[in-house]
Amino acid sequence: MKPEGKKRIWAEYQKEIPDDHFFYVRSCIRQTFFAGSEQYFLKILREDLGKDVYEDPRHTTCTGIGYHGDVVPFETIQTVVARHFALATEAGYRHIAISCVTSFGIYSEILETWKHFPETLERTREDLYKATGRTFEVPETISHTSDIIYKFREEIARKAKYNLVDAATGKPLKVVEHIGCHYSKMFPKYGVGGAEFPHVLVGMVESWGGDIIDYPERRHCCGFGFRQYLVQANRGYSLFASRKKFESMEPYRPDMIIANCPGCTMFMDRWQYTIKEIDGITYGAEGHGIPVLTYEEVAGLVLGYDPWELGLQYHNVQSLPLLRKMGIKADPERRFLDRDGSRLPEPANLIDG
Amino acid sequence: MMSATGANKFGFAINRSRMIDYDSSDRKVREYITSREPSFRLCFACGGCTATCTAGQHTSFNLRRMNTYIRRGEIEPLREEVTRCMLCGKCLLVCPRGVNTRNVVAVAAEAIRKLERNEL
Amino acid sequence: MKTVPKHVLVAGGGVAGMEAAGALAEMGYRVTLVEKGDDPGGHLLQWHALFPDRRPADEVRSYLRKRAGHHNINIITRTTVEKVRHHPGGVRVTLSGGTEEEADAVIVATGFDLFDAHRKEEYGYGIYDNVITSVDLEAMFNRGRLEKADGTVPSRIGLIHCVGSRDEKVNNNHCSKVCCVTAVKQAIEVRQMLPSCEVFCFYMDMRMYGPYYEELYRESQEVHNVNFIRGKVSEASVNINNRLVIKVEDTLAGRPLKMELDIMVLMVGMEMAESGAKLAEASGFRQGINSFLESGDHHYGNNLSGIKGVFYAGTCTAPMNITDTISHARAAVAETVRYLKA
Amino acid sequence: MNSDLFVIPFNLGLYFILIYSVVRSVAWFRSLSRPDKLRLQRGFFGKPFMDSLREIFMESLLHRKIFRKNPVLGYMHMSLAFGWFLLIVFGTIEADFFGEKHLNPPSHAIFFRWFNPEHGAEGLARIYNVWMDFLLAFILSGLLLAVIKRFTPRMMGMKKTTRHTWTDRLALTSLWLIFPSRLLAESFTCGAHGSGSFLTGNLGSALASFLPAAEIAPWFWWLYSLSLGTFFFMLPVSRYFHIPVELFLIFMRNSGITTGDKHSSYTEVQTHACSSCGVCISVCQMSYAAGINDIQSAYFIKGLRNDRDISAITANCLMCGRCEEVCPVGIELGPMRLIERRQGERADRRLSLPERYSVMRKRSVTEKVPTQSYGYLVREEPEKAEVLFFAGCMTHLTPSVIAAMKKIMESAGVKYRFMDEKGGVCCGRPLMLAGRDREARELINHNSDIIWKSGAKILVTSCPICYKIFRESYYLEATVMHHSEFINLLIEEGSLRLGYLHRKVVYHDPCELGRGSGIYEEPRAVISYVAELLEASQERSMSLCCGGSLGNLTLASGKKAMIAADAARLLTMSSPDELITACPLCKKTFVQATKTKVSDIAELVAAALPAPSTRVARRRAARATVRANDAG
Repeated sequence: MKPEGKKRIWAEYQKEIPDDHFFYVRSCIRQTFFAGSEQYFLKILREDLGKDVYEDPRHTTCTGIGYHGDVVPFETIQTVVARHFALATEAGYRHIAISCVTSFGIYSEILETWKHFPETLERTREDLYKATGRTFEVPETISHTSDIIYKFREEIARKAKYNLVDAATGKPLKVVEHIGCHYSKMFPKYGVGGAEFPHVLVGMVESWGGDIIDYPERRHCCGFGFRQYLVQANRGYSLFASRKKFESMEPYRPDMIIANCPGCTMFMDRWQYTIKEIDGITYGAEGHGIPVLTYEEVAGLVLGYDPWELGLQYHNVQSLPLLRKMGIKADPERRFLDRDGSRLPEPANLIDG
Repeated sequence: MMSATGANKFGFAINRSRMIDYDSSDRKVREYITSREPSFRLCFACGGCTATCTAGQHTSFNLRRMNTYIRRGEIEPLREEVTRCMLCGKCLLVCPRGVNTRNVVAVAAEAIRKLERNEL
Repeated sequence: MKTVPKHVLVAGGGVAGMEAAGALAEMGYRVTLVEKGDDPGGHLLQWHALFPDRRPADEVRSYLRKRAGHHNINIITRTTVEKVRHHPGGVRVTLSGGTEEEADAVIVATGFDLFDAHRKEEYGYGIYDNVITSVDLEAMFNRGRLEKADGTVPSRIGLIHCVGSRDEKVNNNHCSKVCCVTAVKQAIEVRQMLPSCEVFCFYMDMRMYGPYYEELYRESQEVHNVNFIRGKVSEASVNINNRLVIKVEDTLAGRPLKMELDIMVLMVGMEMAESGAKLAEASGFRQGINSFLESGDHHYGNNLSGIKGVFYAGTCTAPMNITDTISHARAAVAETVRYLKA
Repeated sequence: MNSDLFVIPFNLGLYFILIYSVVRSVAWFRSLSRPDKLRLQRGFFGKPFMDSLREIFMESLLHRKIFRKNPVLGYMHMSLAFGWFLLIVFGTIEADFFGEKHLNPPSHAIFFRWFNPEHGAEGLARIYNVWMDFLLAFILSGLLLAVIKRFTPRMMGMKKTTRHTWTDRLALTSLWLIFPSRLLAESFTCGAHGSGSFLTGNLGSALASFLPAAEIAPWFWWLYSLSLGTFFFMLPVSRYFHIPVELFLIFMRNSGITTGDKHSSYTEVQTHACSSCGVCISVCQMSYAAGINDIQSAYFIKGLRNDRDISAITANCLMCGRCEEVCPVGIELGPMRLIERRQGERADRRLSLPERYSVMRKRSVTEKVPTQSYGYLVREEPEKAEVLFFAGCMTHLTPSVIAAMKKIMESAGVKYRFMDEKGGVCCGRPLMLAGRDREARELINHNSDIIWKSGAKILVTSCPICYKIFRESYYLEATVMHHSEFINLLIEEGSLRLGYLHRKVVYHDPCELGRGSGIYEEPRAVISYVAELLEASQERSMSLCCGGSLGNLTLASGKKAMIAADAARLLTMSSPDELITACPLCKKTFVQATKTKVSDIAELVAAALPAPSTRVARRRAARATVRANDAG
């Protein structure tokens, strides 16, 4: 491997990520399954980095799952997204920060469509106005929230309480990055580092002291694929895709997987349990599973936030061995205790180290 | 393979890979055939044999595809494929590369037989 | 009465330029050969052996060197032709650095650039240690050592056809013509050098268009046991043993295929030379949809530029092999002489 | 005292070989199938016995067949076999007649001169001596030829001679020593005693003039006896075993036993009856046209006899049948090879017992051996037809032949149905040639079903390969005809009006039609009816194979082309306008091999049909008449 080769590519795919004043759009999956991630994204940006992030409670789903599931037509989704833009316009924001990779892909697709087919933009303006009476400005930039963390990765590194290193040996952790397909595979220029060698997560991991693993199935889809997953009979296909990735990364003995897509995070986490049930295989060192973390969670850990506040206990694959390795003191007894000491619901089927 | 409980619990099983993994495939059959019928190498997959094939008018037998399976070490589909040929030899007359197609099938069947008997 | 010989400027000192200059000089014309590199010879300088007969490239090189060494030829190196312009007295040529030359006629032989393999990011050229181009492989043949980056002997090599050719994703829809036969030639050479090394060619179509090319293809299968898999490689990565892993569809089996390789050779195609493109833009030459220079008529006026006194020779008009390039250069000379005598 | 120690080797050898022959014969007889046993028993007391005796005399002693093929070679074999036979017969008579007693042990006759050194000085004995010397000289002349043949086979008109094993060589050496040692032994004895006739006497006195003949003589008698004894001992393990076995074979064959389709004591007898004479090698096109010299029948039989792995030899044969045609012993080489192909891999037979056991064990676990299976074929309900036309797979690659047959049958007003018009099912013969009888049977059943259901009286095929299996392995009510026979029938019936083509043509007998099925005359009759038929250099039973044969599984296309080119060259030596064949495969093969136009017999006949306009008009008129009659 020649690192300078990758650097050359990364230099070619540098996108404009604004410095401040973001209009935040949440992810259906991330806010449901990894609620701590979105909460801590806002917290890190606002409190640690002192940025202005605006959220509008009237913001809705982008309908991406319906769109990719062939139930929502393109015209409809353009109008829904245009409504988000209208909310941003009304609030005076020109930079969109998107939590979901599916949404990010849809925003990219729509902006590209409007650029190449201006008549679709006009049609959308008309549709939105007819439906809601709103008007909008096309935003100046769209960023995936991982882009924003990427941009401030060095600042975060400077404030770091923990690094992605084995606290006992000082050796870097071996980290697998997984980029959601819709982040840059459709429009490479929208992603940091392009589609083949995306830099967005690699940059974070390296800044925070970890080592990235480039394994053969790095580019492979996690298997979510909407229609594959939504139809129960097709889930074997979805599962197969994840297993292919696990088998390919397994020889490297990774300490964790970091993903920027909420769907991928959920799938690669949950499927480890499903594969354990069906195949009887548990991946990772000593059969503890490979923890799958969002970049917000990783940033939160680096900044020294409480893992249970970040919500790591609500992953199928538990992170205790990883936390121990990083030297983070986390009391396993407190995992499912609320702040007031009351008992939180404990999920079944955990892969627990 | 999946366990029954898995299938019952989730209502689906993990798909089998369709991918040819060249590094884990069994190329003994290919070596056996190439050593006994060297003209086998010459096939450039024009499909002439398949177009004229007597058996191919009645079933999915496809010598062109069979050759590809042999080269890639895909034994499972070959097992079925090889039994369907009638050895009529029409393919011999159309092959533009002079592959002894009829013997390829005969030797392939022999190779599979030996493979089954652990003699390959 | 002795007349002053007419002056022809040849832009580009590759195969076409050298042949054209030589032919003109032999007929008594005064020739200026402008070459952008340190020495004339063009891409041929990088070849070890030529297809289809695997003769040493040096044989053709020395022929051309002799040809361009004629006393009527003045060679200017490290110089490019920036612009040509016809005027009633002849053709005014602007060279790099701003000097101007007067010529009675100009032959444009700016040739081609090799496709930059970095542009096919998914193949990891410049990133993975053992991804090389056909030119790199030729250099290995020249050195007489074929080895992996770590100095070990490869046991499996894959040659990937159509890298940068027939690929809309890099804006090249054209076929570079010579890569298929080059791959077959190199596959044979690898097999001869390392008999225990498996060789695979990954092709979309085998375009064996020239004389004895098809025979070479057959020989590669029959004698050298080179393997051919029909399908375009989609991506490459490395595994834990630092072996390349490629993915391709075996289109004849109708199934995806994964294979480990020790060395992956990218058969880089031909593109319009950047210097030629600049010259075209400055001088008003038409470029075709494949970016190569578009001649007056591609059936019977294949050397005509559309500008009086300016003619095209060789691969600046389209990908060609050496044989065709030399013929094309001779045809350009014939057109030039006809023009000068008229 | 009439015995000396040197007779012991001879006696041991003689009794060994006699006992061995009896035991082996009994074993063979016992392992025959019941019907074959009955055949042999019946044969022994009937006409077959006399036929066999005649054949043994003509072939085993006189070697008439070899004589016909090559007089010098014939003389060589005859002088050795017949000469030795006569020497034994007359030696025995001599011993009984002139000896002291009248019933002697064989050794007495063989070594008569030793026991009677003075014999033959005058009278009848003197004349008899001349006769005995003549016989010895006769044998020695043959031996001389054999020595010459051994070292320069070409002189004997043999292109190749067979290779020998060490047992063969030892047997050969002892055989070659027998007669020279007898000559010298008798000569020295005669020289010492002043007896002997023109050969032994003269040579004896010449030798005695400068050598101590009486002392030397016993050495040569020892050598003579040792040679005989060694020869007898080596006989069962050498190629010369064929001499006694051939006698047994002749009896079996004349009793009506045939090779059949599996190994039996008859195939074993045939295996041992082969004299490795090499005639099969000389006629093999694979040898002289394609330079392949290790697969011929002699090697095949030798491999069988020595239990070698001959799978490559077995597969690499055109199955043209030329060798069988010329085999002086009459071994059924084609069926023998087919049996061997059916056996499949013979590897097991050469394994040691423990190895064999381990293979069996492995096999019993995974006996999931794929065999051809045609369960995908759908049963058809054919239309009824008087005449059923089956073009055959190969004929579909020569559409001009199909077109010609259609034209001919329409012209003759034949009501036929085209069984495989849309591509039928293979006849099964190619599978059978590959040794896959069980699978072939599946196809035979499928096609038979259609043929029976069609109710056809005549089944016409354009392919000799199909023709042979239709006739031999299908059980059909319909008469099977090759199209050449059928056209001949149409001509004879007068239902086919044909013009005469002013063309000179030569006819190639396809192997499966000619030698394979004995159809020689009908095609010739048809051709002669429409064109001038020239003679080919090798015709009828000795016709050449085109090289494209399906009988050979492994022959490379380049070698096939060499055979085809050679055959085409020989066939077109008389510069015919056209080369006519009756097999689509031969046609396809020859087209690539010669510049001469190659046509099928059907195409030739179709060309001789009158112009279409008049024919159609005539048929229309005829049909109109029929309709009118029906209406009336």
